[in-house]
Amino acid sequence: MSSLLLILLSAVLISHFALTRVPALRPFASTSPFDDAVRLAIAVLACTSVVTPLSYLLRNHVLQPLHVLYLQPLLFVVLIMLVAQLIRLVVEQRTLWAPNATALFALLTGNSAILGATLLVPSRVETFIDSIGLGLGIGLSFAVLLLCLTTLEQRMRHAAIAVSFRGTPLALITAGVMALALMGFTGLIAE
Amino acid sequence: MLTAALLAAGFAAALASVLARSSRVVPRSTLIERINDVLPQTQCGRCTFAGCKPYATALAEGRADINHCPPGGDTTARTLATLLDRPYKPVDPQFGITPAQPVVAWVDESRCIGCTKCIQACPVDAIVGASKFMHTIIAAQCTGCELCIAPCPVDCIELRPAQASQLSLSS
Amino acid sequence: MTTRSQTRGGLKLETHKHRSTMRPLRAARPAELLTLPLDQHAGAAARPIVATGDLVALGQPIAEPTADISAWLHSPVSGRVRAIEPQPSALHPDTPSLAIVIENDGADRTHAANQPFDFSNAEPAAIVEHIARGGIVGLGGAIFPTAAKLARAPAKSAHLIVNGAECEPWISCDDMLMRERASEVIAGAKVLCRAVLAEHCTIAVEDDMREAAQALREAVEHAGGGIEVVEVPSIYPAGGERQLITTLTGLEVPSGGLPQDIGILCQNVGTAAAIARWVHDGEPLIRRVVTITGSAIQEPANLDAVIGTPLSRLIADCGGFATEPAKLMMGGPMMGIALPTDQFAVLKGMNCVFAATLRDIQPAGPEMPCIRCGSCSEVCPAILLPQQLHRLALAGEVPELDEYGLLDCIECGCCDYVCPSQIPLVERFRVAKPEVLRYRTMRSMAPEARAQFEAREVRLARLEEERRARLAEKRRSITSKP
Amino acid sequence: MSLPTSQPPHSVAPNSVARVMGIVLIALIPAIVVHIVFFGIGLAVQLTLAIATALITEAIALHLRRQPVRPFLSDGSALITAVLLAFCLPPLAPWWLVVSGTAFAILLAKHLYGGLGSNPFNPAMVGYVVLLVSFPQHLTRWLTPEASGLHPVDLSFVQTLHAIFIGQLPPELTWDAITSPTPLDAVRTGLKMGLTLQEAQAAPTFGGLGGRGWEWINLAVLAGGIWLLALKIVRWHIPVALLAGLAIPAAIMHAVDPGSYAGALFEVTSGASMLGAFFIATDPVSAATSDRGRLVYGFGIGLVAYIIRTWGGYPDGIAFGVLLLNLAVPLIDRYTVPRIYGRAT
Repeated sequence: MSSLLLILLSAVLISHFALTRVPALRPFASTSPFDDAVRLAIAVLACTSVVTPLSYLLRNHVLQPLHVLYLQPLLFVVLIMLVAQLIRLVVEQRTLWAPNATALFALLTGNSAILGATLLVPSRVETFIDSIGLGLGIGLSFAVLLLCLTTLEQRMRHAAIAVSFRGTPLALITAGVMALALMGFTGLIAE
Repeated sequence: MLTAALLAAGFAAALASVLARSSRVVPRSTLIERINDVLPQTQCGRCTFAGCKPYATALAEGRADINHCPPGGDTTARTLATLLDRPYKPVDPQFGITPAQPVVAWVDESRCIGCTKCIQACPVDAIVGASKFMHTIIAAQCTGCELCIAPCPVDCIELRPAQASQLSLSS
Repeated sequence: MTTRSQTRGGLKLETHKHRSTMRPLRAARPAELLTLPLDQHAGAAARPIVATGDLVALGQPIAEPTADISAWLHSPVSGRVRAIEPQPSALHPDTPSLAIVIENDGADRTHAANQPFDFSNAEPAAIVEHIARGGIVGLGGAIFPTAAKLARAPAKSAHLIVNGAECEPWISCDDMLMRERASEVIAGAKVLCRAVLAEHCTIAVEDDMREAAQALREAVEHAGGGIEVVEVPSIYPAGGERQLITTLTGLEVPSGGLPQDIGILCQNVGTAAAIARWVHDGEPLIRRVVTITGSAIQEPANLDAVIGTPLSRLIADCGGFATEPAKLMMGGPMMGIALPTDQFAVLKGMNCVFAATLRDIQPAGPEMPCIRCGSCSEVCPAILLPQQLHRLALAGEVPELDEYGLLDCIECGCCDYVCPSQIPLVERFRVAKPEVLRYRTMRSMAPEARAQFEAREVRLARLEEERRARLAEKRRSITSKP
Repeated sequence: MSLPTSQPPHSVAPNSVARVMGIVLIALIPAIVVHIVFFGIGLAVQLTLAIATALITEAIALHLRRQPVRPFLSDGSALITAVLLAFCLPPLAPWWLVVSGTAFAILLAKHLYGGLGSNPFNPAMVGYVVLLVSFPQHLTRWLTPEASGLHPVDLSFVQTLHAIFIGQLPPELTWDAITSPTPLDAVRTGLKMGLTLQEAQAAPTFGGLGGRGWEWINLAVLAGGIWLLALKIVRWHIPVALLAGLAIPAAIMHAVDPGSYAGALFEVTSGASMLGAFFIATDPVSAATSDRGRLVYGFGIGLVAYIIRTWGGYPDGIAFGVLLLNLAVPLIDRYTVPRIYGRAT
């Protein structure tokens, strides 16, 4: 369970930084960070719910029979890049979202939650339906955590926080407290 | 071993084709368009650019900073800061002061000589009149950009607070 | 049209009205010098039509309206115009405004032109125009020129609500007016019904105003019925126009809109009485009932005061100050305007002079940070979230302030009243409102201004193109000649 | 005569943050007394330690942040954090546990985020979770309740001080002898070992409802909570929603399989349910701020707590539930804005 929490938290933290702190990596540019976070969350949800089942099929019906399981990480990354590219094409049509395509593509491929989901499939899941469930689950929990962190940061922008802690230091501490809160779920699913 | 190589090559080819097909970069215009939506459209030129759209283009290309727009005031500077992910800076007084409440220009009809200079200067065609005829300003369309005050030879245009009825109360 | 079963929020406040309602309504002694500010009504200030030194009769118009939302001003006494100069005004105690000062000669010569007006078969438009000439403005506190409001009233099947629900503590001028001059209120209501062709009319009083309700019901029978007297729960601010409309009809006045958008016209009982006196007796709005109350006053009472009389005269009529007041206010403790001295004059909008000691009011303590307890959002009659509005106002987030409904705040003060951190919320909202108003104006004007600008760019380019084409044509015609 | 001309309203209700926090503290007294009756004087020592640390840390933090020390120190918010944290720890826990937990809570969870009014997480819960995750074994040393018929623990005051400050028990007692699992823990381990619910609850530590000592403490907390509701210091939305969040899933699961899932009443009257519902989750600063938001917030805490209690690794999930929902409060606030007067949506 804690490995699942770990990949989720790191993905949320990096995506949050990309959204609010690294101009080059901002996947969308709208007037409020919350809208960016919603669009990125939707993109990641779409990506995981597509990639995880595909990776399950790829693994069980292609790699296993051909005994090339060692290719799994490489092909999964390529698979993710493919799906990320498709999502990028779909998102580009919606000029309302005004995507910064390259940043979106980079964020989707580099997102540890998506790659983590595919690599966790073998140890977590027996049937195809379960893999869809895992993909959706990870995508949804990523979305909720990202939205929570973004709105929390928006609210903290005007608090009387010590100057040396404003911005990134406090975001890291908040992520620490989030990790503490999520520790409650350890042991929920057998490790 | 052979199957692995074939498999990897197949995947790489699929990826390459998809990547190639979508290599065109999204035109930057959408960013200019979105900046222009935020600006107050008074076309007053106080930001040293010829209007809101030129200022938006300069912002998109990074040639201008976000605190050049007095009519937009604090709100526009804050929204631009979020949009372009730059630190928020209040409006720089050298470009002008945000008026306490919305103002409109007003022609003193007893002194107007009908020279149409202000009509040519008005960026939003809010002044009605013809040469040698009386001029007047449509209060509802005047954005208070003060561009008509300078060209007037007899200096008969002054600024007045906008009437409550002209302000749109309903959202 | 949105409906809500019953109004929400509001405060059950101790009314403190008994001290000023136990004495009968009586006229105040006229003063020697009367000060009449020209901006004592909502909208544009009036323009004087008399000069210094002119002789004026009682009720003679001395200032005319300068816009459709403006009002006439009449001389409350006969005498001579002493001066037209900036004088302090209770509406904005720290910035004096132009006022007409009249010396009272005590002769009370009335202005001949003021004649009773037979409204029963007059056209509604004529009635509205006549009401305008009487200088009648809303006496509930908004001081909005009544004629301008009637002109905007719904064309057909209007529902007239006469507002007698005096919900602010300490103020009892409407209560005494209804008890002792119920017939005037009913007569005024009849004129208003005729002026807007109202289908039905309701007079609202608070459920703890027993005598007033009784007097009104008798006056209605006497005047031939047709008006319903309704008692509303006495929860502050039940008398607010929007809250009263929702309590009576269940309809909600649309945000940013006016009551006539849902076919309702709301007028104060004092306004109705003033209209009756103007239509039946030919007396314009030159005097009104003012409550002089507070434990700093010797004998609190309700006085029928002439507009322009200095407050010191009214307080002297009530036995002067018993002790030094902690605060002197025009209006009640919740929405009243604090006055530095008692040298201000009675205005059309002055319903109460409240000289409060520390036994009457509990000033706010030291301010602490907001702890998001939500007590303010529970009592807010406009169903807003004052704690979020306060956080956004401090942060200067104007677009979000508009989204959270800052312009729907009626500044009733309930949130300040219950705030454990004693934060001056209403004061901060009042400071932030112009910013939100400018943001709304900017956003509503931007598309049109942009379209005009782009159309002009296209036109200039086209003209430039034509000019260049003509030039090229001319050059070609010159060069091609042998 | 020149009178003050401040802005309206000129009169407000006599109220202050110190009054609100003071009433909450008074409401906690019955629970503290019952706790001492059942588990000995240990809690009193823990409370003094926690309160002392809280006040000192608060004073230091305020000084460092160059804020006026007097008003903030006397507003009582630090006291509530200290009392709640001390209440959640075992009475004979070592002194440095409660001191470090309180200091951590006040410094990091409150002042780092901007002091009173802007701390997104409930300071007491942050402190408790840090201790729970860092020193799990210390937090399971709960004592056997007084009237449970088992060999009750009646350490004298001096012996209690010894246990807390030196960690040394009187010679004839050992830590395992005097400690016993809380009812919640007992039920969980019992069910894990395949016992049916009835067998797991047959142990002597179980009284009528939620466990011999604990049910009385929860009832005392409930009494304090109802008093707070009566005084309108706390509104019913969070407590009712939280208890519903615990009771509804418990009732469903109990109906589905009575043998292996505890009933609703047991869940509600055991562990920190009542304390969480009326005192911890209702901390106004870290809770949602509109009525609808509070219902979602409370129900969320109850649900998460139930999931952790039933399938999670820790005996009581209230602390984790509070932290998780504190995280989601800005998001909940954004989507639960009440319909403004005169607006359609």
